[in-house]
Amino acid sequence: MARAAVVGAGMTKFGVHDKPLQELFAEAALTALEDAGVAPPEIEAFYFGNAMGGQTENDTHLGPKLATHVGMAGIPVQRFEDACATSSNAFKNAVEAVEGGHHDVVLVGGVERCTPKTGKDTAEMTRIFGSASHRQYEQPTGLTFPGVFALFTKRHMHEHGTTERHLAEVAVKNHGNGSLNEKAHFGKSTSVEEVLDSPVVADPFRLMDCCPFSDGASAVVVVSDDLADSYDAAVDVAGVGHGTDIVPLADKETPHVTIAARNAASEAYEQADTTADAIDFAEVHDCFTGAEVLASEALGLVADGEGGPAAADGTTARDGEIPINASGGLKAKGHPIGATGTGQIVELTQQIRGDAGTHQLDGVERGAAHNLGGDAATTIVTVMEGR
Amino acid sequence: MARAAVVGAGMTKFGVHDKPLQELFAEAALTALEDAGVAPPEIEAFYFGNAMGGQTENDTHLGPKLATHVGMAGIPVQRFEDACATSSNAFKNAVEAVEGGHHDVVLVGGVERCTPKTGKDTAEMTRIFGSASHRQYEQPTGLTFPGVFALFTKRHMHEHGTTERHLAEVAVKNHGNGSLNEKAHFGKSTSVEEVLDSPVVADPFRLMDCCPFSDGASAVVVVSDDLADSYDAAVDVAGVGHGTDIVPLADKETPHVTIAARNAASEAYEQADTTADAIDFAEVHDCFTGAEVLASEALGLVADGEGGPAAADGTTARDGEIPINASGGLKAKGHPIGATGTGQIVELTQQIRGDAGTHQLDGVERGAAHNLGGDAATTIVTVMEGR
Amino acid sequence: MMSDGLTHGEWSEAVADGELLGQRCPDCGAVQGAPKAACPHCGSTALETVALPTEGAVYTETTINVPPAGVEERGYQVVVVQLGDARVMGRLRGDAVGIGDRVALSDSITDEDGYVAPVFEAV
Amino acid sequence: MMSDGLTHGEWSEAVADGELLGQRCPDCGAVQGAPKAACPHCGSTALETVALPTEGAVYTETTINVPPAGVEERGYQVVVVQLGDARVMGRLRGDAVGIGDRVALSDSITDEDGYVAPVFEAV
Ligand SMILES: [Zn+2]
Ligand SMILES: [Zn+2]
Repeated sequence: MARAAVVGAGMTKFGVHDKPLQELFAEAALTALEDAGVAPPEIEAFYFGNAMGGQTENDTHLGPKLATHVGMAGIPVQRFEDACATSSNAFKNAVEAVEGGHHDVVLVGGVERCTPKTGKDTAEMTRIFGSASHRQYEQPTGLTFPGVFALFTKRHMHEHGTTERHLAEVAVKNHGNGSLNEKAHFGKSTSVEEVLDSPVVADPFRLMDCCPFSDGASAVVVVSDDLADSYDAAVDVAGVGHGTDIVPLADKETPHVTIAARNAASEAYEQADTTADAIDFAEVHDCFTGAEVLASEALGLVADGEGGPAAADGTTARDGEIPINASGGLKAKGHPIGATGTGQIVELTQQIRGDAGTHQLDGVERGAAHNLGGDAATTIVTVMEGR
Repeated sequence: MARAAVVGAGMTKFGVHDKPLQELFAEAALTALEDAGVAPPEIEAFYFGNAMGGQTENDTHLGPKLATHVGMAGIPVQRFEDACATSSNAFKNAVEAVEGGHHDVVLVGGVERCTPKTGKDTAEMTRIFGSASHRQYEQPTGLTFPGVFALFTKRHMHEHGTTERHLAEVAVKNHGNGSLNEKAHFGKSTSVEEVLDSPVVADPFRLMDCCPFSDGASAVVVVSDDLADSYDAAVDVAGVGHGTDIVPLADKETPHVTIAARNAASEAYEQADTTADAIDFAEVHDCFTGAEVLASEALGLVADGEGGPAAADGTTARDGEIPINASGGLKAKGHPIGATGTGQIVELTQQIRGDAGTHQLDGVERGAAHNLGGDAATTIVTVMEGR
Repeated sequence: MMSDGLTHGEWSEAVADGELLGQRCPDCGAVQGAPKAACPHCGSTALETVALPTEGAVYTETTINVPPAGVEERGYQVVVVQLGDARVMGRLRGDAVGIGDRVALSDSITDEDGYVAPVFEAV
Repeated sequence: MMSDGLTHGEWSEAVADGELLGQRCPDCGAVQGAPKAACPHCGSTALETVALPTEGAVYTETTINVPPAGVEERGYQVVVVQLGDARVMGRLRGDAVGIGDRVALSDSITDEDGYVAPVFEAV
């Protein structure tokens, strides 16, 4: 028995969108509803993720605003914010709500506008993203989010011999994957040389190691296991694990081991009665190339220390042993914060259905999504399977 | 059978607190844990509310930060934001999580710092509070939150003959109640003349019709019905109703009728198998005096149009037929946005236990809490009863 | 059938041009003053863009003396105006009005982020 | 038994005075570099304030070239330093350091909201 099922999925292209949040969200939500064959009044509750609308455009209490806009005024609505894991947390709570019998058919989704073109400039956005680090014990040092993951990655390099070239290989792989995905922010391939020639943001990360600031939205329709068979193309939610860790990062026992991800993955695999070996493909949170290395290892998809070499030797390529970020990942598909988590769920749904179009993988039956927030102190891992 | 039970409750004084959010929250959370006789590692999940930490102090992803601070790193944590209904929504989701069997013992709480003394000035806070109104169709008019409720109240006055003196009577009652509550922001009684002499903020509201900007925190320990009897002083959560409405407010069918509150109340009463007549006391969301008038009517505690006269003639006084806001309400107890909802749950818990100290009501067995967000487009009504 | 898709951008241009656009739901008949992707009453996505009357009666109003940061004035009136079957919020300019008074669209104002609001005056 | 309650305020004053305060858990022995109300490892609320060594080895580091709004410099190094059983984050001043290099507390900096951070230098 599945915990729940996804019966409809939709997302906007991730990139630059100069329209209000409700209009951007409607594009994803109405696509998901249409995909599910569900009309707005059939949705019983809305689980919504947006990370920073208050900070970027003085826009809060967005749940009822967006529910109204897509024809669902009246139903219970809740907004989640857990930094970059925002909409995965909305998804987890939605899965629990249908599993617990509180609702049968719910909408889950997220939206965000982060591009300097449609909002604030790079320095101001860097400060806003930095709000997820500890206000008293980290922000005063001038730490940024590239800096957070640079601190983890430098230690990983020290302990495992991961190199800047390994990191560049992750960027090259994900740009290549993104070039096949029409929804991706970046449509161009790149090369190791191009990555290593780009300017340093926070060493060891260069500009091409970092995901872009994106605008975008994503949404899925989630139903209870009981109801799933009455929809055309249900995909099972077999497990959702949710771990947290100590903040600030200096107090974590072994920061680069990302223990929250390891705990979330174990929990998700156990619920799904599966193991890392049985996962056919994964979407992981590669906000920076080093983050993909840590995540691949934390999920057990590659051995500890092998995250970098796995990208370099093709193990995690789309035709490799365990394709990671076939969508392009955050690195190339883009990272509209509050839309990223459910964006991964959209990707898993479409790949498992065989609906992923130009970037479809061959014969994938079971996928994992890994979405983290802040300094990885929130991590949610989801396992989905063909029904 | 109850939906869940509250077995521990704690809150800070609402007022001015010049300390970081985690320290303010810990004061409420550790009190709630001690009250429940529960150690931090026994808590299985944390449902957390904060409305505007990102906007006021560049502090987000607060869930794991606060969980770490109070000894709960590792457990699943989710932050909610639904404007002023933020922590009630966290509470509703927590009740559903224990009811659905996902967790047995959870912590719910909220924290906020809003005072100009510890943060931004009045004009900036007015803009930040305004973020809950529609960014495109309301904020450009220069609308503020006193303005939102002034628009509702003016129409109510037009239709029902509610007067400015009626509104002042609400303020006088709640200040009187607050003067008995050591946790209240305002400790002084006032008079109708003093209220009517205070400067106009947004007519018909004068300064003394408006709740203060407060700092504060509140927390409760929620357990499943099965487990409740193993705690010393469990109070049942008999019903939690959650309604939403159309935004922007001009598109609501009858704005001052606050339909989300009526729907939430019906749902909560039905779950609790009770009626408005059987409610012994209520805490309602009196961000402005007019909001208490609308809420009293929406909950069916007084007849439509009688909210104002009921305050004036003592019906809603602490020794009246249906005491409303015996704590002082938002008006006098204070309104630290993200802490307000669970603050009401703390009050209901203590009153029903007979633990409310200097502001204890006589023989109350069943209470209702009404917490709204934005222009009342989110409303959550909770019914609690002695076990 | 999908909505003809009135956007905030189109609504704003109309306001700046002295027109008010709303949406009528062909399924339940409700008329909205602010553009949406679906009818908030029945969920229909077949909303039709309609021109709203630019003159109507004040449904409710308030005068704001404590403005948000970014607004320089004080003591300005915000009104909700009944325009046929729809209601629209705007700023009032000129003589103060009360509930029931007739007002007409006269201008628009633009906030610091470039968002517009209708301005009404008593007629 | 309740913690002796090391606060951010006290921690900050100590940093400004050239000292680093941390907390030791009497129940599980863990030592924290940032004050908390309870031990994040075992939940004990009996944490004891301890003085941390002010000299130690770099655990990890990065040099930040794209700073947030409010920070005027570029190319500054942020370090996490192992100080006895605890780790503390701070800004590095002077010659760049790598993992394993020895550094000592040398100063503090204050951000626009008045929050302080320790500053370390190579020794
Ligand atoms: Zn309709
Ligand atoms: Zn310990």
